[in-house]
Amino acid sequence: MIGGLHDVQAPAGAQAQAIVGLWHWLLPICTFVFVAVMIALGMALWRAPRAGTDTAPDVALLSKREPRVTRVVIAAVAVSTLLLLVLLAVSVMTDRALAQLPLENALHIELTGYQWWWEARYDDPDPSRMFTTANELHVPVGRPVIVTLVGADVIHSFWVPSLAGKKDLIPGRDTTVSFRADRAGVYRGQCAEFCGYQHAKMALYVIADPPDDYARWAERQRAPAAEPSTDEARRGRDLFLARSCAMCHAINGTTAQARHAPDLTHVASRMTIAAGALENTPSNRTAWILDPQQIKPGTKMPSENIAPQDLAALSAYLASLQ
Amino acid sequence: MSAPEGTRARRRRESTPASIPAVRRGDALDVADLPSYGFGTRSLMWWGTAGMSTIEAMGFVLMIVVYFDLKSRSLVWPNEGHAPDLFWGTVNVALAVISIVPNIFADAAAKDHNVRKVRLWMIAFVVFGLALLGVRYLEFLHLNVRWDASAYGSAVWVLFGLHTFNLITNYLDSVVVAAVMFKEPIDGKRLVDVAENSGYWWFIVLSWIPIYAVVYWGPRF
Amino acid sequence: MSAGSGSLSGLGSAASPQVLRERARVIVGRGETMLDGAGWGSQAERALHEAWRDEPGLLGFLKTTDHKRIGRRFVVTSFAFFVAAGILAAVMRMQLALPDNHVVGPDLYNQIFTMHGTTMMFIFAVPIMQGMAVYLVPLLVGTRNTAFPRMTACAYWLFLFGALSLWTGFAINAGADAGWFAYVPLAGPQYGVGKREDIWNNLINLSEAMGLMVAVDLATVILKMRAPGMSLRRMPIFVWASLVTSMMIIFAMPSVMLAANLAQFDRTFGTHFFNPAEGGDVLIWQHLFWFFGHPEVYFIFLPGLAFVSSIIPTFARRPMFGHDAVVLSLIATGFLSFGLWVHHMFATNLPEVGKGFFTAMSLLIAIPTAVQIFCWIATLWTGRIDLRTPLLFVLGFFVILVLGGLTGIMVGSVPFDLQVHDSYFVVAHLHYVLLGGAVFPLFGAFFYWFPKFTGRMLDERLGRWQFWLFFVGFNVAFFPMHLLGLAGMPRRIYTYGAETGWGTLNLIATIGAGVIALSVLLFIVNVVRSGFNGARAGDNPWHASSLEWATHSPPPAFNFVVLPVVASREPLWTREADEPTHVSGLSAQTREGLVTTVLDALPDVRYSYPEPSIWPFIAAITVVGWLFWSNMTETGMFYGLIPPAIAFVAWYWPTRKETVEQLLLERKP
Amino acid sequence: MTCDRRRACVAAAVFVAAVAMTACQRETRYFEPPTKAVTPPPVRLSQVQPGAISTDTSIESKYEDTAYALSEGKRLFGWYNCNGCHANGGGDKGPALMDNVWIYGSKPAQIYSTIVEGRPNGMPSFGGHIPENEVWELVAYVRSLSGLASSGAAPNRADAMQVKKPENNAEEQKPVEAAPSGASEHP
Repeated sequence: MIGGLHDVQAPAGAQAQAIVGLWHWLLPICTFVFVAVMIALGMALWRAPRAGTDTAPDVALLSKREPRVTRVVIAAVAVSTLLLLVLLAVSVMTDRALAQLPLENALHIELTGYQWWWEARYDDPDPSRMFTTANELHVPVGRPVIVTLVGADVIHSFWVPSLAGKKDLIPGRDTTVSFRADRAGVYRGQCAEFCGYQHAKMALYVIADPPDDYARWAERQRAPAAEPSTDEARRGRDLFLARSCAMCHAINGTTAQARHAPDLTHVASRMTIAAGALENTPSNRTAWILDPQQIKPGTKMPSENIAPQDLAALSAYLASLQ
Repeated sequence: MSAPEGTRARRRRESTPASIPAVRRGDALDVADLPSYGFGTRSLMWWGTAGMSTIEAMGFVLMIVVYFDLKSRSLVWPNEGHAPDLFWGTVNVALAVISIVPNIFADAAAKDHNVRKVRLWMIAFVVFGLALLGVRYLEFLHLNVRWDASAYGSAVWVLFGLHTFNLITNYLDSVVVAAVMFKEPIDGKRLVDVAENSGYWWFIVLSWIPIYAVVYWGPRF
Repeated sequence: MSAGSGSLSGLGSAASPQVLRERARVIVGRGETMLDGAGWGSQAERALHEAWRDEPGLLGFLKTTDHKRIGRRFVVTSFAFFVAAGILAAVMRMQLALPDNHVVGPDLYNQIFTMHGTTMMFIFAVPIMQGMAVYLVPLLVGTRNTAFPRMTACAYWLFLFGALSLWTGFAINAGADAGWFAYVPLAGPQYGVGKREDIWNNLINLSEAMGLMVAVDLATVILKMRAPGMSLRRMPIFVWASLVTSMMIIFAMPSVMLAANLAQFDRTFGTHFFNPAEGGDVLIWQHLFWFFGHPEVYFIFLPGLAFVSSIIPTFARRPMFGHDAVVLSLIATGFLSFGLWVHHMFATNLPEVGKGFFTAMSLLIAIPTAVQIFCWIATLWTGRIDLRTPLLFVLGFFVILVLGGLTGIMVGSVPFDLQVHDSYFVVAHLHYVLLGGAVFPLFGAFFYWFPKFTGRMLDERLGRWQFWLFFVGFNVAFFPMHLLGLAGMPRRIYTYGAETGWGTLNLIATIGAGVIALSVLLFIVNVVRSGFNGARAGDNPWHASSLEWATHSPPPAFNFVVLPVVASREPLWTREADEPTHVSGLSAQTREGLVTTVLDALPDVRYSYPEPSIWPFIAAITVVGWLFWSNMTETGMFYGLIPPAIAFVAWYWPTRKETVEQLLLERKP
Repeated sequence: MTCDRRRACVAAAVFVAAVAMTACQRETRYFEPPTKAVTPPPVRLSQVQPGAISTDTSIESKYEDTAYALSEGKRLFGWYNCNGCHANGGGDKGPALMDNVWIYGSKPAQIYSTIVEGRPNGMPSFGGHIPENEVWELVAYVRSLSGLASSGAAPNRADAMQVKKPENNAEEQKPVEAAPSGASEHP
């Protein structure tokens, strides 16, 4: 199965690195406080004399001042307050560092969250070079990326732990999140705001490529779908356009232009299908087409009665969409 | 007995807590002489009414905050529908302020234990309240927006509806309290209920003024 | 008869002098031997039993205004729902034990985690804490009943019908499925399909109405009906915590009621509060919900602290160290909890500077709790320890709460919260502070006050077994979730792929959950067994110092034959030489109590409690009927109000018998 | 358990059973495995029939009062561009669906065959282009536009511009069977 780094403590981007830096302040200080309080409690229990329920209560203390214990408690509170101020300072510094990520010549992506998949549109000053893909983002290593988050139906949350903190996609309130991948690799992310039946299987992959690999990938994504070479694939394409696939999916270079579901122009080049639910292999593709409800119950893709040979033709066509 | 107390001194004595102290007898504290009912903060009903008023006030304040949050998010406000006509709203504010008068007298009469005057002023208030409700119905007709037209319409109707709900429940409360004043025999606790009910009416009127300002003048600024 | 009965001008002629004289012979005026002032076993006690008795059978059960019966009812019902929600948690753990598991599908899983959250927060935590307060506060302040017992009785029925309707919805596949926070638009008109969210909104209205009614009742009894001599500085800490909790409820719960009603208007009448296309704003829901949400978790947590502050002095055999510091910390927590709700919304697009303010507030609120923890440790340090089960649970509370509080501080910082918000790190944090901060002290409180509730001791050995199972099971179940959260596992997912590597930690968590279930089962066995043949507990088995231990176990309907007079902060431990000990002069024939002044509790007015009545029960039914009818149609919203109006008027309508009885005891202020 | 406590539990159980009866069917949710095609009754293009007029409209739609299916129908009404011609039920190039005039019949089976077979003057034939269960969901939604589906399950307002009253409080329009106008231009 596809791995993909998915760990807050294994940062591969500038933002996640800053937050791990903060974590390296939070963990030791809080652990120290925890241990100190537990030791104090342990000593209090260990040295206090035992008593039964009928032991006379120490009522004289009602009027006594107990100055020594008061001083110790005040000192403990003062130390706690000091530590809290330290944590506050570190947190605010990290926040500033996150906000000051250098953003010149950033890559602009508009990410739209739908019920249970991601649509990514790579913006470009020249509209003809813009292209749309789904569930997988390729980003150049070292170059900052500004993702505009657009909520389309319910609230989702874009979160790739190894790259940056999460940000919600809220209908009616567009927002942006910026990050930079410092190391090449595959980073897995998942929707982090409960959004319905398939919230659990709404993953996305961010693949950080060296800049020239990224350029080659982007160029290929801009190209329309290649003309199918074998006649089985050609029959598959006709079936795709004739049956209910074209009612929702789009493939550039064909008459299928509906945008209700992921863009399949280069579906075979992606690592996974169904928003990270299945690895992108021919057998998984046919299983998904035959009965998506069994794999992702409640998904908007209907299950279809397809004869086996039609399914094989369709699968051959999809395999050709590199 | 010293010279008969003036009504003002008596009223102050009656509303100061623990005005009749408990008497120490051996290791017991004899409370047999204490009064069996008290006005103002001496009565539990005052604290119950204060609690309910605080809850409703929080509801109004939060609804007004929601109104202005919606207003701040839209370029033109009202984003659909028109501002309500000022006439009936302003008339109702005047009526509301006037409606405090019978309550003040009913409250004073209750504190004087004068059942006849209490009945008189409660009837006056119940009748006057009908006019208030009638004008409130007319205000609803002149809101100039449907509740499902836009966020503005929804906010206006809910803000208006919340207060109207309180207005009606408290008016019915006053009607019941007035009716009970005619049911013989009358004990002191009912006079306390009259006093608390008029106190609650103060809250209804005072909470109406900011809501009136928001509903009627909000879209005009 | 010098009772100032006839001097009321305008007294109606209907109550003819013969009627009054005849009634006077029965009702005690001044100078009769029946005045209470005598001890247990006296004629006054028998008269009080007669005056405060409830009718037998179901009618008595429905009509009762005895704060103990109502409080116990709250506790038993909410604990039953705690067990039900716990079973749902077990099902969730079984589904998450293995990757790509098929125990439950996504639709059922979403309903289960929503029901688990909603039941635990709205139907278990708040009602059980308020139930304990309704039971204990009148006893602790030394009075006979809460101020508005009929309102609290009605509150229970509203709560019961709300909870039953939510769980009935769940039984017919219409359980809420948008989370216990029901964010719009998922819970909105378009994506919240069917009647699921309508039933959820109704539950919010009913459970918050209950919370508010009980809060007003508790605040009034604490401020106005304390035993003479119990000035504010002599009030027990549990009573202080109940007062602060009630005030927080009064200011916080209207926010979620308003939010639920706005959402319900959006769903039923088509208003546009949360519809971005028509000018609405989706975040209004989150603001309104979390403005209530954070005080909510604090008025679950403060009673937990109150239980700890009641248990530690008794088992350290000394008064609480820094009593005033602890009380001021409770008040500070109460105020500060209203200033940090946006830390639930750090991942939204609110301005960053604002979030910084809420980080500061989130860290600041840790200080009052720290003060209390240091005062408890100081009390244990300088006391003599009697390590019984209640104190054992308090020690478990220390370990788990301090850890939960520290993860709370971590989650309070914006950048770190962006990484772990809505992940299992937060699930671990909330369970550490809620189970650690509230459920551990609650079990301690059960062991501590069970003798007072039932007159029998809970079994110590079973108690220790339950504690260790709960403590170990809890840590095994929830500590791995910190690591899962850091490994990127989001909240509320019904399954996960094997490639994520979350399998092993989830399996460990499931085993821990099983152990917790075992400990709760052990507790139920303990309660059932000890309820029938546990060791007999006298009036004060723990030799504690507060007033509830001054009366029988279980206390009679009128609590005290003679209302106590308090002269110090630890009434049962200290005996002031020349101070009065009890109140006399209250009638033993009618249900009479004493209203005292707010600051110094000087006796002020003799208050006669309302008689038991069926109307609170009927009013609750009509209100629930109105709510469900207003879901269906707009007309239901208006015509549905008529039955409740009739019920409430009938509730208030004074009966002739009550009025005559009042008249006889009446004295003008 | 004292006797009045037991009686209270019995009362609670009765309450639960009572509420359970009212709304169970309307909340079931079908995550469909592929369903086999249902042969719809033929639409007779000629008024003349041997023997008595037979109107075989026996096939009942199982989605009529299931809230989930109706909301899916509303989504598909937008996705498959039905509102392109029918607007939001008010009618545009295509006839209005909110009123009580039904040219080709208001029974679920008749609407099903209208969608699958298409109709003269512009109604496209969606047969084979839309899966089976989705056609039935569209049928249920179309009927809810004129209040024929159960109002308890009909969808609430959409998170979009308010164009009409939401289906759950659409007044029920008693359907009037307008005879097919055959080749002539429909009104």
